[in-house]
Amino acid sequence: MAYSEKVLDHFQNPRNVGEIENPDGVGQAGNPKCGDIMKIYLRVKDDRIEDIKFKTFGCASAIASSSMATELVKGKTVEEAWNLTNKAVAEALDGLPPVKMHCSVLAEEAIHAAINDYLKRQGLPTREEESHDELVDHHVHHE
Amino acid sequence: MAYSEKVLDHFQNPRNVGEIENPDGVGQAGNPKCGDIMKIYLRVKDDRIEDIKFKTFGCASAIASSSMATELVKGKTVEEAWNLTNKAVAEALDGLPPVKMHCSVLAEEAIHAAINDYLKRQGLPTREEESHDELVDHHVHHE
Amino acid sequence: MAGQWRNEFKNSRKGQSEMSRQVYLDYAATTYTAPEVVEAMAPYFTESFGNPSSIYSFSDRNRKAMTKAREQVAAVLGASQDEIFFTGSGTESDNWALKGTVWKLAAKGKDHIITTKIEHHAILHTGEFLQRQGYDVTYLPVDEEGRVRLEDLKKAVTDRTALVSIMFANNEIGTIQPIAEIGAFCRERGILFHTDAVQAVAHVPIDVQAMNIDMLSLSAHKFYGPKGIGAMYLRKGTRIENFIHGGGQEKGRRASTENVAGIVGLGKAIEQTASRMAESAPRITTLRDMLVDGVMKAVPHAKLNGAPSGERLPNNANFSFVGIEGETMLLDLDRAGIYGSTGSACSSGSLDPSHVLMAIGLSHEQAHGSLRLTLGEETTGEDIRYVLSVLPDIVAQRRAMSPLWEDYLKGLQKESR
Amino acid sequence: MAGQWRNEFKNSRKGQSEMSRQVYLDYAATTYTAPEVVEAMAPYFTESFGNPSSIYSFSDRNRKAMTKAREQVAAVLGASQDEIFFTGSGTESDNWALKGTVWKLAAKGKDHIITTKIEHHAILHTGEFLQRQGYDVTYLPVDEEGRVRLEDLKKAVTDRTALVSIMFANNEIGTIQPIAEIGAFCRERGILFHTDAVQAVAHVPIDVQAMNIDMLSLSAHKFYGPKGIGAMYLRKGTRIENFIHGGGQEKGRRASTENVAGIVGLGKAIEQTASRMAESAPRITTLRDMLVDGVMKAVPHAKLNGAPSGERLPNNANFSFVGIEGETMLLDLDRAGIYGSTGSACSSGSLDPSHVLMAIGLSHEQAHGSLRLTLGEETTGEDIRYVLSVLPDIVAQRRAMSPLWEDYLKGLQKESR
Ligand SMILES: Cc1ncc(COP(=O)(O)O)c(C=O)c1O
Ligand SMILES: Cc1ncc(COP(=O)(O)O)c(C=O)c1O
Repeated sequence: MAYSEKVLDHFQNPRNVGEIENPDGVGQAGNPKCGDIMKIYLRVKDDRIEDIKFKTFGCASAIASSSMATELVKGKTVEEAWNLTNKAVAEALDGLPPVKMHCSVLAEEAIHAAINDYLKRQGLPTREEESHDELVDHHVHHE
Repeated sequence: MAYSEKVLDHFQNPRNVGEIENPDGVGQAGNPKCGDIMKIYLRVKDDRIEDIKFKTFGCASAIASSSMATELVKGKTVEEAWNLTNKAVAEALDGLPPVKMHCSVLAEEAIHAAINDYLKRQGLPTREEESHDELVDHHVHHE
Repeated sequence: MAGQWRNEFKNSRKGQSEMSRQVYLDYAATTYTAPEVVEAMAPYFTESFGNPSSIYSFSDRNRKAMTKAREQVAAVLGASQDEIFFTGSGTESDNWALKGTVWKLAAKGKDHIITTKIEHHAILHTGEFLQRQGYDVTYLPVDEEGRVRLEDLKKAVTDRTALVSIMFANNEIGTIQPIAEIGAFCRERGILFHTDAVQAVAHVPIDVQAMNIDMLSLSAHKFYGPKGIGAMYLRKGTRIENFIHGGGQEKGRRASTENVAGIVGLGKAIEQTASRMAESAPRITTLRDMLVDGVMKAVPHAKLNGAPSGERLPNNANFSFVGIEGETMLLDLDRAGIYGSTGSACSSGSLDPSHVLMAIGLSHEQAHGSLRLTLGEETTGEDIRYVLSVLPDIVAQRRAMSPLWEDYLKGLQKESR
Repeated sequence: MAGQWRNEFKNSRKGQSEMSRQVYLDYAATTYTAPEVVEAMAPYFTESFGNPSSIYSFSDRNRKAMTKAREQVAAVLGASQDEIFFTGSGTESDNWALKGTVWKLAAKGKDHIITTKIEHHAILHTGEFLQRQGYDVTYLPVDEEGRVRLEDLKKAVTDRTALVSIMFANNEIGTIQPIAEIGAFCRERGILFHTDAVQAVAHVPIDVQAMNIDMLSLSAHKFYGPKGIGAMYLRKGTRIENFIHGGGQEKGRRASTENVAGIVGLGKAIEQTASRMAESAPRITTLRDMLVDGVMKAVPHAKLNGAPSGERLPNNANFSFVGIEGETMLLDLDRAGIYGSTGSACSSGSLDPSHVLMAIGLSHEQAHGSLRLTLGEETTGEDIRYVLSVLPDIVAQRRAMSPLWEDYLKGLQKESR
């Protein structure tokens, strides 16, 4: 498995792990069938992500992506946080193996879900998710 | 190649090689297509094989079979010589590899041909060859 | 010998802290090649290198060495040496058995294969290929411990059934199949019976005669032989099509210049490993049971997958830890110097978790959270104690950050109310 | 190095008289594994034995070693490393190319293969199998020197042609084919082009790009690597069906646990042998020409089979000696410590002599009386002089007892009258 040093670091020492009591937004992405579930907790103040925590079930790159994504959006405006792309997460991790790119998508989606939950609670209009179909690439089985 | 010591001996030091000047009978068996030709020269005196010589184009077992067959019939009556079977030749050589059994048949056939030639020259009735179809066994190609 | 490998194994890891312990527990994936096997192979590279199909005396030694290896394999299986054909891997033997059978028998209206849902991909993907080619393949289910039921097999048989292919022992969960009963049934019905015995050979007793096996696949690197060499037992008189066509090697049944060194290594390895079976199988079983008991005690909500001790391979342990994902565990164990395997899809790059774990009825979550530890001749009690000192914390730490585990605990609380 | 092998080679023959010289001239059948190759392989048996498909760090070294080997192969062929797939032999690569292509393309109406009458059995017998399966195969004739004519190929192509498979250089007579022209033609016509380059790789320059080759087979034991390991070059984007189905190794295209030691050996061998090509090819060519000239002078009515020097493999000499049979010659040479090969049917247990010699128009007698001597890196001028001191007498002695030779001489006398 060709994980970068950064992925291994964030996997072994994940940042922002945990829950937030009475969060302003909670979002989840993924599916236990696929082996990946990411849950994001937000504390928002003055339109800024004041605090963010995650819990993730998934492989090393899923955990590293959660950790990196939370780092990247912490302190950012909600708008900025929404605009974080999976590519940016992967790049910040010095890349992910091709078959693992979907983990970074999951991080983006979980943050979007949490933001939309926040917007809903605020009575604001929610945003639309873009599709990531191109990432369901051909997977191969090793034994 | 699993040749017996006897085969190798008769191949390396073949007995009765050569021709007989003005022979009493000459016979040939085999076919250059198959890579085997055996030619037998007979000198017959008082119904006995007084001398016998051969020339053979063919593999080691063909040459060894010729050598052994000539040894076995030398000094025998024409009747006895006719009755020499390929099995007897192969056994006298301590066996031949299965794919090489046809070489011993060739020796039997060449002797028969030479005897029939002798009988014809004497104005005597010739004898009938038995068939050896069972020996065209399945051959396999190695590279 | 034991010490020798252990040293080499440790030396090869010198880059890492000298303090760190190395515990290899993936013997089912592959074994080291035993030093005495490497030694037996050595002369056939540079010294006695002649092509065994060449008639000159220079190749005599090679021909003899190959015959000896064939005898060594035959002895372990209860076969005769002319029923042993060397191949390039266990996978190749599996491909040969399935493809060779239908390629030969389809013309006689026998175009149906029966196998199981828990076979190795070497069988499953070959089956799927043959289905794409128009042949018919039935995949039998298994019970919760991974056993095929004879009634299911009986029901699946039709007039068109050419071959039953059922593995001897499963590579993930270790369950051993009722091979003798299956063999007797197939023989009675006049159907060819193949068994993928890659995980079983030299580790549990096998007798192709008593068990009515017509074809059997094996692979050297599962019993301390080299990788890239396998064999097929083909009962005398079994007519199947060749798989690799070409020269007349292996009595015209498997083409390619013979891998003499590999063949010698396979022969030596099977003989040596099988000769130690009576001593090593109980020892490894004891260690495995110690591992299983320890894990089940120290890790809450752990599940042992597969059959009970005695009906599974001596060296196999397979757990599910709900709430965590397999690859995560492997990497955490790796940091602790422990090398295992998982049925999680994530570690394989596939979309689905282990088809074996799904076939025995696990949920996706359970399958993703599986860990296979397989022991071998170098495994010690110290190794197992070390694993038991490390694994429970790893599971606890990763569960603490898992939303699935959170949900699972909540579910338990609800239930208990 | 040279000295080292020579010593081992001699030591291995200690049973025989120490006086007797040993001259191995069957490098086209197989080479020894070079000592530096054996050395490169050594760590991957007992020490670094992890399954490369397992994610733990213990297998990192193996993964790196495999990538390096892929790069070593790619460099020699002018390919990129992700176009190289390791197989179990040259024969397997050949089987894969032909079967994989029609299995994939027949559905699109492409069910026709064009090859030649002088291919190795790995291609010919695969072709015959595919014909039995209902596919269409054309076998092109060759000229008297063993060369395919481009016009014949052009005429054979139809709308249904999926693949052209023409060997790079022939294993019996050494003739090199006009691969670049064939490649250009196939590319232009949009037909896949495979070449069996088992005899050519690392011995003559190859550039898969410049030559428009889509697939290429090679085998390590023909260039001082181990037996039982081969490779296939598969141009990026070339979609053919898998041949060995199973696990996802080799990017999902060739299943079986990777033969790491073999792969490392193949990589090292191809790199080393190719790097010496500029020096060894002219040296071997000179020795071969010395052998050919010597034989043609000393043996009356000898015939050199194949193409002239420069259009054949540097190491190949193939003679026909009318009146004698090949196996006889091999055994007589064996007694003198010289190891060669023949196209005679007798030595192979087959009914027919070499299909290659028949295809270039030899009579049965000439084909049966053929002798192939192939040189290699350890061959010396002394070796050749020794052969020249022995061979003419052997031919003369066996001719003296041959009825065919007698007939041949009589025929000559008649002609000259
Ligand atoms: C031209 C050619 N193709 C294919 C092969 C088969 O290679 P292998 O014996 O490695 O399967 C050989 C040699 O045996 C050969 O010379
Ligand atoms: C049950 C089973 N069958 C087949 C195989 C394939 O063997 P190989 O990797 O030697 O091709 C394996 C191991 O990988 C296995 O465990």
